[in-house]
Amino acid sequence: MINSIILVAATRLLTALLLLFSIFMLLRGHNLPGGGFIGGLIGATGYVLYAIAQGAEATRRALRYEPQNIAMVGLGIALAAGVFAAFFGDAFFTGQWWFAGADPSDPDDKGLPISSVLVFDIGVYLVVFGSILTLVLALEEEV
Amino acid sequence: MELLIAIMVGVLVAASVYLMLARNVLRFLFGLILISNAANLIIFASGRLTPESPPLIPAGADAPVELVANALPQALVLTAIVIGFGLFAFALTLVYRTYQNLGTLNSDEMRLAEPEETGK
Amino acid sequence: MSWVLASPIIIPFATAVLAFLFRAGPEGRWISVLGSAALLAASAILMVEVLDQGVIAAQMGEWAAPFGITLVADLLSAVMVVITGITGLAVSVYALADIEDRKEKLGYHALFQVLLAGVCGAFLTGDIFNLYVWFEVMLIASFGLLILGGQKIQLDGGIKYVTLNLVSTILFLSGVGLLYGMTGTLNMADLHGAVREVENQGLLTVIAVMFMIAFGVKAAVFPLFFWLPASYHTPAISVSAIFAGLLTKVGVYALIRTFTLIFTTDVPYTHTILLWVAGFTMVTGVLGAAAMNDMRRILSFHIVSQIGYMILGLALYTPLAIVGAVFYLVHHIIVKANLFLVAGVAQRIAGSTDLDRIGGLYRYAPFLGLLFLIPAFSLAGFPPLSGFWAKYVLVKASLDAESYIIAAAALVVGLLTIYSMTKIWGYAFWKPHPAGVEPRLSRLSPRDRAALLTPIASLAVLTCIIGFFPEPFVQFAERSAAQLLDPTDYIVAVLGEAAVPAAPTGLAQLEATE
Amino acid sequence: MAKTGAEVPRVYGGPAGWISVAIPAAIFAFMLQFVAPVAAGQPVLLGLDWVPSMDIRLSVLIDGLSLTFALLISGIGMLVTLYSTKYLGTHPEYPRFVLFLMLFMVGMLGLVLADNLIALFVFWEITTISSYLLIGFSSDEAKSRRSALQALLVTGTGGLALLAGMILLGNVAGSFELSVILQQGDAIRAHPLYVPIVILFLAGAFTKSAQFPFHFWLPNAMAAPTPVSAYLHSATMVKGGVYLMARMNPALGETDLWFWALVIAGGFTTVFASILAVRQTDIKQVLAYTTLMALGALTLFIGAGTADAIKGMMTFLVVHSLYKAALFLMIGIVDHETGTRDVDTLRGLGRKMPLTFLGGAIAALSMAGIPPLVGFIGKEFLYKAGLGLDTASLWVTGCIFAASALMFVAAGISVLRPFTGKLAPTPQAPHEGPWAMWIGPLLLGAFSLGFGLFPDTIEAWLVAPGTWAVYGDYGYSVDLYLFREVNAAFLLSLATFATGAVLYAVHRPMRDRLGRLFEANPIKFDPGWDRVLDGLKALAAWQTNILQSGVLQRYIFTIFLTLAVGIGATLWARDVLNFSVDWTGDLDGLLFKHWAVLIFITSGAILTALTSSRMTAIAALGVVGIGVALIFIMFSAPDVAITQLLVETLVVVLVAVAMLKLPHLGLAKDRGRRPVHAALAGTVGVLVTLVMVAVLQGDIDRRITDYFEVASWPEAYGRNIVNVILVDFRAIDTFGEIAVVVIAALAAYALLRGTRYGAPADKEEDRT
Repeated sequence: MINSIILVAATRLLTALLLLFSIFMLLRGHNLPGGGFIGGLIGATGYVLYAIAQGAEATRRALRYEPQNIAMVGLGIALAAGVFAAFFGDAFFTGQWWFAGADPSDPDDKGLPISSVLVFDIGVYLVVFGSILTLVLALEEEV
Repeated sequence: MELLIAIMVGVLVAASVYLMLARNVLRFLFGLILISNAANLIIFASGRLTPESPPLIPAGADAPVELVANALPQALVLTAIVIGFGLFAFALTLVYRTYQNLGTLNSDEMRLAEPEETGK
Repeated sequence: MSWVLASPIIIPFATAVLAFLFRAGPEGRWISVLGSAALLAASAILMVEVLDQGVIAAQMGEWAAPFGITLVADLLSAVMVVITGITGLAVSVYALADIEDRKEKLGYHALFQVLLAGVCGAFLTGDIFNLYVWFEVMLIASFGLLILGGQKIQLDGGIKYVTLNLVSTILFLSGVGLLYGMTGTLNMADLHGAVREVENQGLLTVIAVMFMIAFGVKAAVFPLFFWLPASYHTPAISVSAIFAGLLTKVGVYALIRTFTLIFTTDVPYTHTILLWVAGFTMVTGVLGAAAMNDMRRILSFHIVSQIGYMILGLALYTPLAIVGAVFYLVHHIIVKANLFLVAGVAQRIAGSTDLDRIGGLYRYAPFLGLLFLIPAFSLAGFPPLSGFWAKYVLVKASLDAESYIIAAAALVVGLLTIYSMTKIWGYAFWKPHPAGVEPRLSRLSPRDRAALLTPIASLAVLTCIIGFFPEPFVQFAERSAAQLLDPTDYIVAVLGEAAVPAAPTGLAQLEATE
Repeated sequence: MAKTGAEVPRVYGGPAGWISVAIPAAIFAFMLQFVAPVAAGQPVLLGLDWVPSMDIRLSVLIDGLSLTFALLISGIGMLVTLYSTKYLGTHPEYPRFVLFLMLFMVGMLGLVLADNLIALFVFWEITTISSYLLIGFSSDEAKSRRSALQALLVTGTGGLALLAGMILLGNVAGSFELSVILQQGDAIRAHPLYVPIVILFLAGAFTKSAQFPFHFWLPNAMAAPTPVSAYLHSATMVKGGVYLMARMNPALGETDLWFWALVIAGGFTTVFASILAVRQTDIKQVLAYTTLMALGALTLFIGAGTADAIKGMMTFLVVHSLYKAALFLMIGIVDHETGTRDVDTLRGLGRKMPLTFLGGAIAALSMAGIPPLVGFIGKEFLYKAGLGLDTASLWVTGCIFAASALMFVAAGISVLRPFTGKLAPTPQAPHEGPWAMWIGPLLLGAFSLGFGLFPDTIEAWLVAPGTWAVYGDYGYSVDLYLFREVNAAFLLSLATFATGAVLYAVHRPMRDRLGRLFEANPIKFDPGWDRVLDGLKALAAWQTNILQSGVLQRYIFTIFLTLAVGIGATLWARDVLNFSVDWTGDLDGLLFKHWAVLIFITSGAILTALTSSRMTAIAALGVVGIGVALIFIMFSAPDVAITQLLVETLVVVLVAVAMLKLPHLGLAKDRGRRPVHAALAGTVGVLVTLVMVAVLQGDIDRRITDYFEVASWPEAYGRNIVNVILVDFRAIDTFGEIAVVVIAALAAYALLRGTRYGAPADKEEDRT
């Protein structure tokens, strides 16, 4: 769209930064403001900027997967995170947790928590990310 | 503050109803944005307002130390905002497409599904 | 227990994801059919459990009620889920021959399955905000299905459908917010007790009226039904059929659920309003049908009219009347979806659904004629088909309650329904085709014929079974009505023994006021 | 119909034909076994549960009345189906015809045998549906379709009234079983619901049996093939109403209401119909109207209600079924073999069609009431009963006299004229029909003659048990005879013959004069029917144009109006607003930033509503959105605030992008309606505020949030309670929410990709 090498390079960088920031927001969400939805929105913003700078076609190439597939896979991941509890005899959407490297004697040391809840939030992230891009790219190709 | 919010919600609702009653469907969409905000504020205010204490649990504590804001309505509002966004995005696309295909935004002129002469 | 309750929601979502990812090839549509079959199986298991154990409930995420979200199934929920499974499977099979590749690639099957998921979720949830969420899931999926294909008429119908439903959605959401603001809870079983402790009972009635209007739009009652006749005739037949069968019934279900479980604190006021609404809905809907001249539009208006009967059952609020409402709900979903499916076949072989432009179906497609007559006469309430029993119970309930005017209205509307059905029969079937076309079923390829007629025939057989052997269904409806009128079982299943309200239940209260 | 039959069928309708004959024959044979016990005064009661939880059973009551009907239905049914194998056997839709006819027969048998009112109604409606399908058999012809619909709607209306009446009666009697109800006549007659019950029952019976003023559908129903007319419209279906009245007589009869309603309607119908009969030129129509006459007479005598009257009614019932079915079949043969039924065309067929003539002649003599045929007996006993009445004797006797004299004429018109005299040319060369067709009239004629000569048989088997059942008294002695003495009734018979003979002699000028008379009559029922139907359609179109106007603006207006009225009325009716608001407490601690945000949002909302500039509107919307986000921040909802800001930005961007292609707002068209809109909008706004203020008066029960606060970290391992609610406590909400987002994206994508500018796309770009 805009034939400026500097701008192209700048948007690439900006997109990468926004993606990183979005993942940061996603991961911290359980304890501080943030989470899958906010993260997904920020991540999508990165690609929206990319699309404005480089066009929809290039963005689709950069994404590699169709955004609506990403969204649907996200939905599937979120669902799987809920169904996962079945293996442990729990109800739908019961959180399953592992605390990697946690000190069992200290209740406040949770080590590195890995949980189905996080997987669920990743699903949310992908859904939001994919859906926004589906919409924006389709609109951009329209105009 | 709750009562003032109630009055403000009333103004938002009145403005959006007024917009929704217009024949131009784009104005309906504007009304939709406003009324979604109003509904979110209704839920938010229904949980009662607490200034300056977000529902976070400080590190080292098992529960909030002092009174924090009602978290449940916040979660509901979040859900409602996102759902509202999804619905709005679709509605906007629909209005956009309809304009291109039917050539009008005036709902009076949208008479394809229900033609003038009904009945035999 | 948890998974029995959750699987009618999980299965269609999983199906939707898979069918979407495989949308490019023929796998997608078979995944959809298989998924629908699995949903039917899951719903059957659910039904067996509920019949066996009474009301069952489970806490999602293992968070105790009323804190987490409850899924709960009583007989009404269970039967609605089963009917969803049945119509879902029937329409999935029908769609094999009805939905073009183009629409499949745009995600028809995903939209359809998510619609089913939303419907099942709405039937199963025990949480009022969660009900809102499922309503939205259902709504957005229905938006997508409605405009899929993108003809101008669809866009026009879509605008009306979308705008009016969005208004109702916002109203519902605000109502939930206000109800939470008064009671501090969202769990519906918990709300049953909580609303009785509210000081300002009049305000509660106001909230009840808000819910009545919000659900009233969804259920398409007078004077809120406009979106339905404006849009239901525009999308693909499969979509019309599933809409006609299920969507408005979710609104009716929500009305029945909330106005038997929660808003029973001011029955003389709220249910009297419902009675008037029921009467006007029946009459205006059937007159609308009489004014139409297109099969699908006639059928659409009849949905409105029939909704009136179901509301009538709720409004009278006697055991027999609720039996009638439940019976009517079940019967009507099967019959109405089937009539749309028949209309689709008629359109395929005779070229239109406009009654002036088709004909000759009786002569050249007698089998289709039979398949039309069964649901049509059932809808019109002719014995011994399912619709007769539904109507009979409601008329008897009205007469028993000495509501003679509403009984007369129900009967006259029945007569006008006969008129509409015979209008379709006279024009589309008996009258010779105006263009001399010979609308034979053999115009369809054998594969299409099988895909289109199997679901129709199966649903027709079901209609006949309910009609000829109504006793088990009546008994079922009686048990279901008993559960609805005395929600003790429901509350115990959700909240445990301790939560049983000391206050009189809805029915006892009604008897006390008399 | 004649055309298809003229192809000289060799096949008797294939298997469908034989099945159609075998079934009624078997039923007839089966029913015969009950003759002996019923004649001995012992009704048979059999039972089968159907819907026991609603007291609906498939129970069977076989007494004199139902047995008589059952034998007529199956016996005549057998002859008619045999006849149809020839008449319609080669018709391509013959198997359907047989199906409908069998359905009808089942319905009719069920109707007369059912002991349960609701079961009776079920069968009643089956006869209605099947007759609809049979009358419309020649579906190509608009006239057939119209007649079928007319018959359906008229009898259907009555049917629905009947259903209401049955439910009420069941409630009054405490049971739906006829055998129970019939025992409770006195209690029923004393009940306050007696009058509505009678009216509803009679509505059902009168429409079914085509009593004036519901008579008009029956002659039109002659659009059906002749076997259908012979069966449905002479011997069976139309007598369903008569059956119902007779059946209910012990429970509902013996009151002034019952007496006068039946006597007046029956008497009027019988005279009116017989006058109409002699003015017809189509012999089938002549017979149709004489059927009406008979139905009127039967109603008249049920109403009269004395034992003699019931006896006369039962006798005439059998008599009429025998001769009328024979005559219909006869005219069917004539039509089939000559191609016409016109009374002025047909002459001298007797020599060409001797057997048909013989069958027809016996039937006609019976109809004319000439001894020694059973018709004479029927007429005699009607006269006797009429003369013996205490009240309305003159009216009843007079009606019967007039009708009988005209029957005499009708008999002459329908048999004497076409079969005697010189052979006249007809569309097809006349010859005798096949045996399957003439056997019916001959057999029926034989019965007419046999019963006339040996009245004891019919008395013992049918009339006496039937009279007992209808009169409700098993002790009454029924005595039938051909001739015993010269009495008033006999003299009346002679006078009838004389009058009939005179009228027959002048019937053609009489017909013309009657024709002119009826032309001049302003009240016409058949066109009136059209007007009722047109009126209904006009009403429907009118209301639908108002309600479902197709104008979205009105729809939305109505919904908000309903909301305003609903909330406003309830606030008022339930006196919700009597509390005092603590404004000072609310205003305490308000800072400048709070006021600023409130004013910000309020003015933004008002600006959006009033501006006619799109860009101003978008900017104002943005202001509102940011203002709301600020509220979330000020009141401790950071997650919500961030989301709100992001979403709001996205919304504004999307609107702005879409706006590039959308036209300006164009407010001018709404100008005239704006005050009304503003008033409604203001009302809704005020109501929402009031409700909200009322809700916020009380304190909130925070126990659920309290639980979340305590459980969030120890059990769900999260410090951000809102997020924990979203992904754990209420994860399923969030799951639904993201499903909405995905589907919204898919749906919007489908809209953008599935439709192309200006026209729907034919092919989707394949991106997969």
